[in-house]
Amino acid sequence: MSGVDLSVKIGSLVLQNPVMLASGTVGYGNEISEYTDLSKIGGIVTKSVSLHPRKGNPPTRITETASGMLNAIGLANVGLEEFIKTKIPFLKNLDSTLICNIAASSIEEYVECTKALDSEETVKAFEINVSCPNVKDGGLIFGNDVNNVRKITAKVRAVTNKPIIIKLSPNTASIKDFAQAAKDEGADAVSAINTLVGTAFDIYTKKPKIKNITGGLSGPAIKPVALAKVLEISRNVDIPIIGIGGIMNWKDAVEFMICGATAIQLGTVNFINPNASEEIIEGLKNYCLETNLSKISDLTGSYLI
Amino acid sequence: MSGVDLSVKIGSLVLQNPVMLASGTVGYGNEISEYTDLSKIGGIVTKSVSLHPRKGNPPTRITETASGMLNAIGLANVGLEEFIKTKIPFLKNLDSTLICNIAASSIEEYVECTKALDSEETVKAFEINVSCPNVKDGGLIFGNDVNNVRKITAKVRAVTNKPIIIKLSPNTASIKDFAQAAKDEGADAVSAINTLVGTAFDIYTKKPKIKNITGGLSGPAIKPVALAKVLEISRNVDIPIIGIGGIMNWKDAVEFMICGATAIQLGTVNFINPNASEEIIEGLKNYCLETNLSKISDLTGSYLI
Amino acid sequence: MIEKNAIVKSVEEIQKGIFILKVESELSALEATPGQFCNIKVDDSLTPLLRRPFSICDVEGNIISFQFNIVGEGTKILSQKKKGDILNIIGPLGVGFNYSGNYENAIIIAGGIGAAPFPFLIEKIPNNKNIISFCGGRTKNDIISYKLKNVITSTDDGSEGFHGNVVELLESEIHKYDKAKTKIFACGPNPMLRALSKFTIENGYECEISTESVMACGFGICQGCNVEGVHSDRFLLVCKDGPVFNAEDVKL
Amino acid sequence: MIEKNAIVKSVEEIQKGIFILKVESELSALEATPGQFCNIKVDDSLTPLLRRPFSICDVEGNIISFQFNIVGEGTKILSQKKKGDILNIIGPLGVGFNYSGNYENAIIIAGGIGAAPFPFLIEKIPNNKNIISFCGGRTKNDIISYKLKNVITSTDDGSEGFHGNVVELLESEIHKYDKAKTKIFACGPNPMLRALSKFTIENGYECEISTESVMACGFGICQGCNVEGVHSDRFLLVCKDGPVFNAEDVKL
Ligand SMILES: Cc1cc2nc3c(=O)[nH]c(=O)nc-3n(C[C@H](O)[C@H](O)[C@H](O)COP(=O)(O)OP(=O)(O)OC[C@H]3O[C@@H](n4cnc5c(N)ncnc54)[C@H](O)[C@@H]3O)c2cc1C
Ligand SMILES: Cc1cc2nc3c(=O)[nH]c(=O)nc-3n(C[C@H](O)[C@H](O)[C@H](O)COP(=O)(O)OP(=O)(O)OC[C@H]3O[C@@H](n4cnc5c(N)ncnc54)[C@H](O)[C@@H]3O)c2cc1C
Ligand SMILES: Cc1cc2nc3c(=O)[nH]c(=O)nc-3n(C[C@H](O)[C@H](O)[C@H](O)COP(=O)(O)O)c2cc1C
Ligand SMILES: Cc1cc2nc3c(=O)[nH]c(=O)nc-3n(C[C@H](O)[C@H](O)[C@H](O)COP(=O)(O)O)c2cc1C
Ligand code: FES
Ligand code: FES
Repeated sequence: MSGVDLSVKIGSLVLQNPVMLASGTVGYGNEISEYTDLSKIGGIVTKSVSLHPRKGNPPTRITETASGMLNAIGLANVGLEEFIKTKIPFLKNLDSTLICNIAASSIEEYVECTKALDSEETVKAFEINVSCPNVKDGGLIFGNDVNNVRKITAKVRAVTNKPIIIKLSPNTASIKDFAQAAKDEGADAVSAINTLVGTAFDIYTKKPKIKNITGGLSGPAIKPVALAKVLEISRNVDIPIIGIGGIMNWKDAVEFMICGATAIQLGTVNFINPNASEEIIEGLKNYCLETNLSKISDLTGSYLI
Repeated sequence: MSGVDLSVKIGSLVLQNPVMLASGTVGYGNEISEYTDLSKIGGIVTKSVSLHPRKGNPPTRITETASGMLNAIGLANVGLEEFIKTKIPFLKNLDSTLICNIAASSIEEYVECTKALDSEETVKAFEINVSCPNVKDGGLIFGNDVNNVRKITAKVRAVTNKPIIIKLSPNTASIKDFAQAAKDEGADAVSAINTLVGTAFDIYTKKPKIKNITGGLSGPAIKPVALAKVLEISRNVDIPIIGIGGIMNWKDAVEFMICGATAIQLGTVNFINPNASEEIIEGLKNYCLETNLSKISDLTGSYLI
Repeated sequence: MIEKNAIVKSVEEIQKGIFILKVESELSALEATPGQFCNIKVDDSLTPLLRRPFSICDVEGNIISFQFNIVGEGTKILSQKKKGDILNIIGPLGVGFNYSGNYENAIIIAGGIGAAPFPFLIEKIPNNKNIISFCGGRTKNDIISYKLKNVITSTDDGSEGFHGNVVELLESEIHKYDKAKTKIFACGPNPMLRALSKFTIENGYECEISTESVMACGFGICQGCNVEGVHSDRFLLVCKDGPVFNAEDVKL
Repeated sequence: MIEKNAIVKSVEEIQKGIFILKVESELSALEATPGQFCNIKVDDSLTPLLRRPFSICDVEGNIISFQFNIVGEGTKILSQKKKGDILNIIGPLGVGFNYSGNYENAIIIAGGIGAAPFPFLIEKIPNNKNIISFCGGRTKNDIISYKLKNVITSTDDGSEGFHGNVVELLESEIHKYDKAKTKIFACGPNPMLRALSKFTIENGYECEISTESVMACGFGICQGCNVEGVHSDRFLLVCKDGPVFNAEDVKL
């Protein structure tokens, strides 16, 4: 088991392997650290942080669907101040690459958050969430307007030299335009995809199963859509892509990398198998050995079409 | 088992019940008629017909995904002439409401097809497919441009008095705009949704599992997305909606009607359970009895939110 | 909190629709507290996708029991497990009942399948306490008293015991017990817990309730299981802050 | 063609990784032709979603056998079926072998699990014909000769029988049989069928091949199982026009 270089590069950021944990699916790292060794993973992306604390949506926030789940957590988070005060110290000791995901209700808020966190040495990069479908203010209204994505990227770029990743929404006809906009304004990478908008109703009460009415669909159900989005970006825009959506095992991770992803993120699978990240890293290593790949980064975009 | 009125109205078209069979999932009715009694269903929508015969995409055309499948049949069909000559006579004898689905590579072709079929008495309505993701010429390039949908609807409207249903693509950020455009130009209804664009790759050959590279995702995996699209239209545009996407049983059908669908179409389920339509009609009837609903049409848009 | 493959020892239908699942697990069952739960992956398929939470019903050595009824697909699959099948289980999870303290009467209120956590609690409650179990159900067939002690029953339809719900039963019986020396432990459907909390808060009884919520993870990372707290400006999480709460701390 | 719930009678592992599934079905098994297949829903879950196609291996009264190996999730689930389980089956489907005609030698070519349809074919071929079965596999463990007649084997690694593939074996043996009085029936992986078709077409042998394709429906409504035809300007459907074709009619 040696001789495989699992490291990947996203802009100036070097990850020891391509397996990251997705925003909103591992909190701030403490709970999941009981199940998996976070020092082994490529990186951890925090739950979206906003300038002020957000209580999030009232219950019910989640419901299961066929091979997937809907969530409308509503960006519940401790807010910037508390994040810096209590979460970063814990994350600093984890010996894992920390990427801070930022959500906001205005362009100014994105800028302010990024600025405040830029000086935190523990934060190695920013993932800008312009694609949360579950809050009215912010999120998807930015993510579905290419000019907003352009503006946000430019303004955030202006206040930090750390790598910037723009997290894109799949709820659009042409994701490549958004990736191109991000690239044009200096983003180092894009991540794709955030959840798809979906809903579910109780047929007897006639009420939505989640309080917010619609939620974000995640899990294996969305994998084919996520792969198509990653492939679309990969074939059209020259920017590193972090693939996300329905990854359950190392085979799924390989599939994303073949379609163009430089790294991948695990979301829903963490809820079901909190040790998935370690298993996937192991699986990737074995796949490289089996297929005589000395550098996993050669897998990225290796599709034959 | 009596006293429930299952009939629904789509423009001037009255269906004996809301359960229809979706385009491309029952061919021209002959094979499935061995498994289910087509005279009992609300309506049958033909495989998309185009002006000239289309051979469709080479193999492999389909692959299974988590709770879903991808297909890229490529609108394989016998063409208008053969359709009129050999398919309509069979369909005429089925004693089922026939809706003809039309696909085309140009606005003119849509018009020509509609015109030619307008005089066929057996054809009771048209479903205009502006949303096929699996052919380069036509389909989605129309479905993703609201102005094209506007134009196509207007021009088709001009050549027929029969009900027109515009079949919408989910691969867009705002399906309501497309529904509104269809309504503005005189469409009688919209159907939603066609398949989502997706892909899947073989991790050893690194080739796409379907020859066309991307395909259309259907089946239970997409139900939450389809429901959200139906709800979005229902809350914003006053037009009858035919709900499609991942319906496997009567409960799913009820859920679509609650979200705003006047009728529903069964797609992928026909491949797995070719008698699903009869079972669902029975289930709907029982649900109405159980919940003291004398007219199923009262269920449409009965969401409490 | 650990994740482990457990071996199914038996699944027994103890009464119509009510099952006891016993598994053998390396997970240190002995460390578990009554009221804690485990999150079980019913099989390795993608449907159902998520784990299913079940209270720990009983612990004997390294055998853990769960008590459940069939609700949907997940519990149906569980009910069909055979001896020797493997189940992936995370647990013990959450905050259980606090059964220490100097009360004398432990009153258990179980609504239907809400009886599940109490065999384990009864075993742990010190011997010198007086335990009374009030069990309610819609009909006599819905009463579950598996391994409970000193059972008094109520049914909505009057087919067994007190005619009424279990909270009404409690109200009619509670005068027999010294308030200051009594602690109530309850589990059941939300409407029952709501009615009970109202009663215990208004009348100043010490009361802990075990609550339910849809869950994705069960251990605090998804934020999906929130419940409105009374003294808290953030939501509480059923899986981490609960499932057992002081009745006065949550708004159900 | 009908849809029916069939009762599992047995699942037997006849050799490492090769299973025989027997079901009892009302579906008129007697009407089936060798080479036809059934489309089986392995369970009522949403994953796997689609039915799985399997050749009819054998028919005895109202018992139908299938022979299969484990490929992925669907076949794994099938292999774990127990006596009494219910399987929803559609069949018999497609066009089978045409075993009538005045040939004298029926040569069967089976590549690995491609042996599946031949027990039934052998039973149906009139008694006065001479049947020879050529069975190929990668190693001797991959040779399947369940209920075949007059078996001659080949292995890619030479661990049993002829050292080489089964088409090469055929080529080296075929001179023993009068071309005009010989008909070849084949089933196996596509590369094998391609090589065989090339040989039989170039050398003028009558040859029928049973082909495979991914399928959604199995009965002609999804258009998913297409294969390039030689004499046809439309695609052929494996499930309706096949799965058995004359070797010269399809381009694999
Ligand atoms: C902390 C806790 C402890 C529990 N202990 C027990 C127990 O000991 N015995 C028992 O029979 N049941 C218990 N439940 C309820 C049990 O988890 C559900 O009955 C079960 O998840 C239903 O799954 P299903 O697939 O059969 O039903 P489905 O209705 O198909 O499930 C669909 C989704 O809804 C969720 N769900 C459905 N009902 C409930 C419910 N009542 N509470 C929470 N989520 C639900 C499922 O987990 C799943 O995500 C407990 C729930 C919680 C939260
Ligand atoms: C007409 C016909 C007859 C067949 N007869 C037999 C038989 O008698 N015995 C036997 O062992 N196998 C037979 N096969 C192949 C068998 O259908 C596949 O092995 C099986 O579908 C694999 O399912 P899975 O879920 O285990 O594999 P997975 O790889 O998980 O299946 C994924 C998808 O690919 C499809 N698939 C995978 N392999 C094949 C294949 N070789 N051919 C067609 N589709 C495939 C599956 O149906 C499914 O849709 C036959 C196939 C066809 C088309
Ligand atoms: C419960 C839940 C909460 C999430 N919260 C966030 C969030 O705060 N910020 C964000 O950018 N993405 C969030 N996501 C989206 C995930 O990071 C990921 O993009 C998505 O779930 C798809 O990946 P998956 O299918 O592997 O889960 C959340 C997803 C889930 C399921
Ligand atoms: C194999 C296949 C072929 C299809 N062909 C067509 C078509 O020709 N025209 C069309 O409008 N929709 C076509 N569709 C889309 C379906 O009509 C339906 O909109 C979609 O499958 C979603 O419904 P479902 O999830 O119930 O399958 C096709 C779908 C499948 C699976
Ligand atoms: S269930 Fe995930 S946080 Fe409680
Ligand atoms: S498998 Fe559907 S048409 Fe052949």
